[in-house]
Amino acid sequence: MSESTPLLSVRHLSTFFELSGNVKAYALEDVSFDVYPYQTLGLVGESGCGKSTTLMSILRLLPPNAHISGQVLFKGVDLLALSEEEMRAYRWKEIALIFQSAMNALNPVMRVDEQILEAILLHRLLPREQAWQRVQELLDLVGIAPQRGRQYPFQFSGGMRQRAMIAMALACSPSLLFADEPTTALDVMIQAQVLELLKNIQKRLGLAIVLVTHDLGVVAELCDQVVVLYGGKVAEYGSVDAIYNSPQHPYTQKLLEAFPDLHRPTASLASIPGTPPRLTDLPSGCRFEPRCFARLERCRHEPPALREVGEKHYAACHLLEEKENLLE
Amino acid sequence: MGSGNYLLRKFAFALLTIFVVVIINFVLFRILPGDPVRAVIGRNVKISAEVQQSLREQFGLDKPVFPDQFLMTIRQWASGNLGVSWSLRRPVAEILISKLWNTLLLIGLGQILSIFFGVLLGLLAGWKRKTALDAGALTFSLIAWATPTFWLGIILLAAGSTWLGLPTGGILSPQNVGKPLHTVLPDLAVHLILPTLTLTILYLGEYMLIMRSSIVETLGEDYILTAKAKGLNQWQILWRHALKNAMLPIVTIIALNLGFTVSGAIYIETVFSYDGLGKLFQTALTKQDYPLLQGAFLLLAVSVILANMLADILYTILDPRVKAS
Amino acid sequence: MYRTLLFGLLVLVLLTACTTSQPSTTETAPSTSPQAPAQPSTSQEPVTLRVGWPGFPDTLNPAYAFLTESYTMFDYIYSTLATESQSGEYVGLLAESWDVSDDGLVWTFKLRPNVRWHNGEPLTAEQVVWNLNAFIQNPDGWVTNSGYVAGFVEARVVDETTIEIETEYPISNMAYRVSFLYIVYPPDFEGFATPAELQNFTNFNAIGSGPFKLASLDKDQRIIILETNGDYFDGHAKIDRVIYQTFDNSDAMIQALKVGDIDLIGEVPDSAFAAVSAFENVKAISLPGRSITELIINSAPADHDPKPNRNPALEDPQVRLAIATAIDKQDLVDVVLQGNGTPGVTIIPPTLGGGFWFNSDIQDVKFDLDEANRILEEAGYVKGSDGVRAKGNVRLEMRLQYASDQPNYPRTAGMIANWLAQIGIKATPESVDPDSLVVATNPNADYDLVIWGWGADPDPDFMLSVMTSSQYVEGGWSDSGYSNPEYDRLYLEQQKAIEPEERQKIVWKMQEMVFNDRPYIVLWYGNILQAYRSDHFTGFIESLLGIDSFQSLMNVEPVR
Amino acid sequence: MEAWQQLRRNFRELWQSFRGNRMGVIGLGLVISALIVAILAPWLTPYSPQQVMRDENGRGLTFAPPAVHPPLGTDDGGHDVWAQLVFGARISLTVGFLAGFIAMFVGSFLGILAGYFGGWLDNLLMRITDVLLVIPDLPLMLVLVATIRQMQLKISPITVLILVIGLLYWTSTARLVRSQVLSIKERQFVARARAIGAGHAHIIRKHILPQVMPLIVANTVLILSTAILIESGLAFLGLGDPTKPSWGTMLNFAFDRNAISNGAWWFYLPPGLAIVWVSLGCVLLGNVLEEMLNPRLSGHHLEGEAHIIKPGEQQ
Repeated sequence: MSESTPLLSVRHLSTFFELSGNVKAYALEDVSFDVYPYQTLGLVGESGCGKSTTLMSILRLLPPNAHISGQVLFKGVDLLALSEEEMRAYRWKEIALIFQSAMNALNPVMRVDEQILEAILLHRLLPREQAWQRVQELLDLVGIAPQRGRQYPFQFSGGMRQRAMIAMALACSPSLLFADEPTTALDVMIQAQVLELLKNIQKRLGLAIVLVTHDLGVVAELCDQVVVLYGGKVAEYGSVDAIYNSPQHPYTQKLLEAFPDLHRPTASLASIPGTPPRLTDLPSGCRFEPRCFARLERCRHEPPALREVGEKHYAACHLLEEKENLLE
Repeated sequence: MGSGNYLLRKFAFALLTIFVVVIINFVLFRILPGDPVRAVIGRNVKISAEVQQSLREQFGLDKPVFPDQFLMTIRQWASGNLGVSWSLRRPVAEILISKLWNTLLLIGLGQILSIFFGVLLGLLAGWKRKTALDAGALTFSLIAWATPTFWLGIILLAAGSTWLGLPTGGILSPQNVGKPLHTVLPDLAVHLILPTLTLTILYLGEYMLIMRSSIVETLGEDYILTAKAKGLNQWQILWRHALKNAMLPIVTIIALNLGFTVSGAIYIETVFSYDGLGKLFQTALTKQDYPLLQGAFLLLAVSVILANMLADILYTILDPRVKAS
Repeated sequence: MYRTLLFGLLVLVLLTACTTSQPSTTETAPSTSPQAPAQPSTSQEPVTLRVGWPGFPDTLNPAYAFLTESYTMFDYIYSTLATESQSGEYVGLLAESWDVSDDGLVWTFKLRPNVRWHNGEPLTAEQVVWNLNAFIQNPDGWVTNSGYVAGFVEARVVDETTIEIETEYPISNMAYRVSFLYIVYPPDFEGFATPAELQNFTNFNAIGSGPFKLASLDKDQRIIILETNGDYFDGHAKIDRVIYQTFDNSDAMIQALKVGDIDLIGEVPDSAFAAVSAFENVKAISLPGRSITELIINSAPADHDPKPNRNPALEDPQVRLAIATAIDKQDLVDVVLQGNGTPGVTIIPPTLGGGFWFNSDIQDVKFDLDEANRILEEAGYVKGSDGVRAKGNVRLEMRLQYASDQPNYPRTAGMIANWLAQIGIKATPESVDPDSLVVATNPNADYDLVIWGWGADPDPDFMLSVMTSSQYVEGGWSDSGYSNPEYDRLYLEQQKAIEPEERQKIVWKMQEMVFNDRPYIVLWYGNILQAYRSDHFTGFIESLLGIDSFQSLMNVEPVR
Repeated sequence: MEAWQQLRRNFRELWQSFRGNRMGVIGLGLVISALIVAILAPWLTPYSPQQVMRDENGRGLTFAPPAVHPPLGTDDGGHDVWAQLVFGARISLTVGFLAGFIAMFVGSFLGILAGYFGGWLDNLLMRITDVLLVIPDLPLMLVLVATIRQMQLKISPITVLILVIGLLYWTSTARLVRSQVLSIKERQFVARARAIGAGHAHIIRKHILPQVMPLIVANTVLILSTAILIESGLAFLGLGDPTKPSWGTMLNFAFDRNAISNGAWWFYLPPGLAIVWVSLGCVLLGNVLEEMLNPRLSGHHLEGEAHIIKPGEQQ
């Protein structure tokens, strides 16, 4: 597979949840992006904007009240067209997942090495003997002394747990790794170590990563491409340089303003006044309109379309159209 | 190290509780009015003053209640001497031991069956939440919970003996009593059907409810999502990841339920005239046989306390988290 | 994995526990081998009569036995000098005949020759005398026998088949007295130093000389196996074995009879008698018995120590009359006994001596609530606003206690309380265990009304003694505290009246006194309710001894 | 004041969502109907529970089937079973409710004290509940009731039952209330109230109590069902008042007086059904209330798969 063909192409991905009382929550709407081999894509946005839902929709791990539509082309196969049985073969073997809180994501009453082993054996990649060998290598790779694999998750520190989680994610040598806020629950020092580890691993193993975070510092450090989500829709999408150097969407601009110092990414997003929209009660126009400092009259009624604003740089805002019109 | 401390604490607690039971037992039976000697003798007999005095000395009633009688009683209990039953005129300890196994058989069978089916049903109900199966199991459990043990026993007894020709009580048919056990196992089994069924129905509901909420909670955990993301199918997830985690609270509940189990034994053995400790307790109660009542209470309470301690120890073996902390 | 292992282990432990507990609990009498058939001629399965009963003997030692189950067994296993026959008179058993000297102080018993113990040894006159003298000399040890040897001075051997009993004063009911003196095998009873040791001996390997011998007794399974004594001096039973099995629950026992697991129930509850009567192949028998049930009114003398604690209105004869008038005895019999009994009148049941002792002249008061109300009104008890009558500051409010061990007393108490409420007496029923009731009635005299009962002896002496003031001491038989010097005098007189007609007159007079003073209101005479499988056995003798008396069982034969 | 108004508002909201819950409404219906029967007992039957029914000859009519004596026949004592049942409701419910309320008061009181003040009081209380939790409750109660009755304190058997049940079943309430109080205590408004110098009594009355009240109500309903079941059990074992028969006492008579051998189903079925009726009502009600106050997880990860909308599929 050459670098120019995307490993994963998400097209028009929409997801809504059916809630009680016939209420629908529109969590994702018309999300599209590409992930290329050896590259890292960052999914950023505030809590509840649909970052995790995107990952879960791709892996089809959402509960039965979720309704997913669109296309998810992985190595040319539409994952949404597979049966559940076929889908299981893709999970972990092709696409692995790292959770935000490894404390809860690891089974508390199973030894760590056994949890890693389980994934290898499940997908019948290696016979048992060699699988054990591989577990040791993986632990070693993430910097855990292999004999500590005999322990239980609660005997690990937070950082170690996340490392163990990473080792587990690498167990089947997936070509794509989803990392859902892998460092949020850790303290700053450990965060840096874990990110370093992820970076190294990507270099050594050459996998593609989709990194979900609300931490723009992490994005700047790790990512090649960035998707900015707001209210379940793509606000802006482009290379990390393009986004950081010329953010086009007012939301992206505000987001970046909230992080004046990329190396101290601890400030709160609350510096943007207002709160994200409720998914059950979305504005009919632009979803950012109620909080936007530069809103126009049409923003209130008319949802803006995603438009190309540079090379492989897209944003969805009526202002851009106005600007274009002005230029013309 | 940590687990040693934990066990020590549990042991100390069990001792404390037993001590409380001993005190309750002693105080309750000492505040009873009336002369125990007269009560021994009953309505039917004349007895001389000397004999009464010697009985009084035999019971230690001529000494002050505290500390003499108390210490004497504790010494006796500790050495397994629980006194002599008034109504049966035999050592209480001997009577209790002779009934213990029958009760263990009944309770053991009932517990095993109800845990097995309760856990299984709870697992299915929790897994298939909000389906007809779940609603059915839930309704059954609530009704079972709300039904008095003895009444269910009476109904099953009346129905079973009328329509199925099952025995109405006892452990063996008259012609089989006294024969070696291995020759009468089928008869024993037939006699066990109704009481065991009653016990099972009652406990099953409780275990099912607990297992159901435990499994629902477990299946909501992130590591289940991890397992799903790993590509495990539902059965693999249930068996390898959910079951053990969900079963852990059940161990504690089984232990805490033992007291409830003892209550069940008293009712069921009474209804089915099953010759065990529960029936003995009820007989001692109606005959106001205080030494027997006291001994039975002591035995039941201490067994439950020790069983609780054992469950705690078992828990440390099953749950790695407790062992280390 | 260890989970399943654990459960597996538990089952295993339970099962092995059950098997191991089995053999250690059976005690087998050493003298007989249980397999050996009683009659050498029978080669097939021994003929076994299975009896279900609700209790179990607490002992087989006659020195210290209170439960009726013990006495049932005594009658099978031991012999006495004389015994009561089905028709109510006394006949010889170990004794062929007996005589009293002219002064009434020396009784001579002629013993049967060739009587043997169950172990084959001959039963001698010395052994009988040893028994009698043991009872006389050690009343603290032989507690239950002591009442029957009161007034005995000494027993003596005259010759190999003749013994004498010397008494302090003439005794009118000697045959009755000796019918309760079970003759035990002396070697088993000689070694006891203290009364307590003797009383604690349960003799569960009893050797006797009765028509049945003890083959085994299992006190955990509560099963007794008796075998016919082939060497019995008065012929032997036509069945080989009798098995007594205890049922904790009467419904289970009735079901066992219904399906034929047992052949006889010695005590059918009154509430189930109608149901049992309807069973196929079952014959249910309801015969007048010797039990009485009474309402005791606290009649302890005012100077009794401790001072009686009771409603003072109970001392008023008119209140007692009103209470008696407000009790519908027929209704109690109909409802509580489901018809299986007779309304009670006097303390002597009509069955004693075939009706000879029962004072049939006494007319019971008629149930009439209006009349009862009128009596109270006349006596000055006025109904208050709450419906309870009072005279001055004495309110007609009282306790109505009953023994907790009889399933029909709660119903009785409920009905009586209901009637009393209608005549302005508030009676609060309360269940009290028998032991506490003993203490409350005698010596404490701390009660108002008590429902209780007696099983009367065949001779009127015992029931009459219950009303004497000398029995109202701690440990005595009296519970009412009735005290009447004239009655006491008559009691002693009837004991010495050797001439039956003369004694009858006194006994009738005494019944009348008790009836009029009402320390007891006798509620009913209960029937003996029994049932057997008529398709299995025949030949039961229906008498007030019960169809399970040893005489009856000796007559029973299987239905071919 | 504010907190109490909030509480009233909470109750109103609770009622709104409660009305939509089928299980809860059924439970409430069962309980209320039983209460109505108990209150209206004298108007529901022409007989008193002590009255003996008679046949045309004036003889007591015992074990009469419903066909002979409608609607529910007679018992061993010739009483009308229906009359016993409706008057028995009074006794059973009185014992259940009073015992339940005692348990509630004791439990809430001790739970609030322990949670609020903490320290040795909390420790002591928790040890007591620990101990009570492992001592088997029925044997303890039987022994207690038997002993108390034997002391002849002139307390009616029913009062003894109420006291013993009530004073042994407060532990779960105490634990629940305590943990709730512990979490409330940490909240800001309590700290604020304390900072401005409010007394303990004031804080408990104005801030803590309204917050734990809904929990106490839900728990009490559950305790009620336990109390009614326990009462029936103790009465069945012969510790009730035979002259004021509760449902348990009726079953005691039925069992002791051979209703089974007599085939008198009309005697032993109705009281048991009545007990199930009420205790099931309380359990349904209590569970629903608890669920509403303390919503559990709404779903889990194995409930099924997400629905994939195929291209062209209408949604």
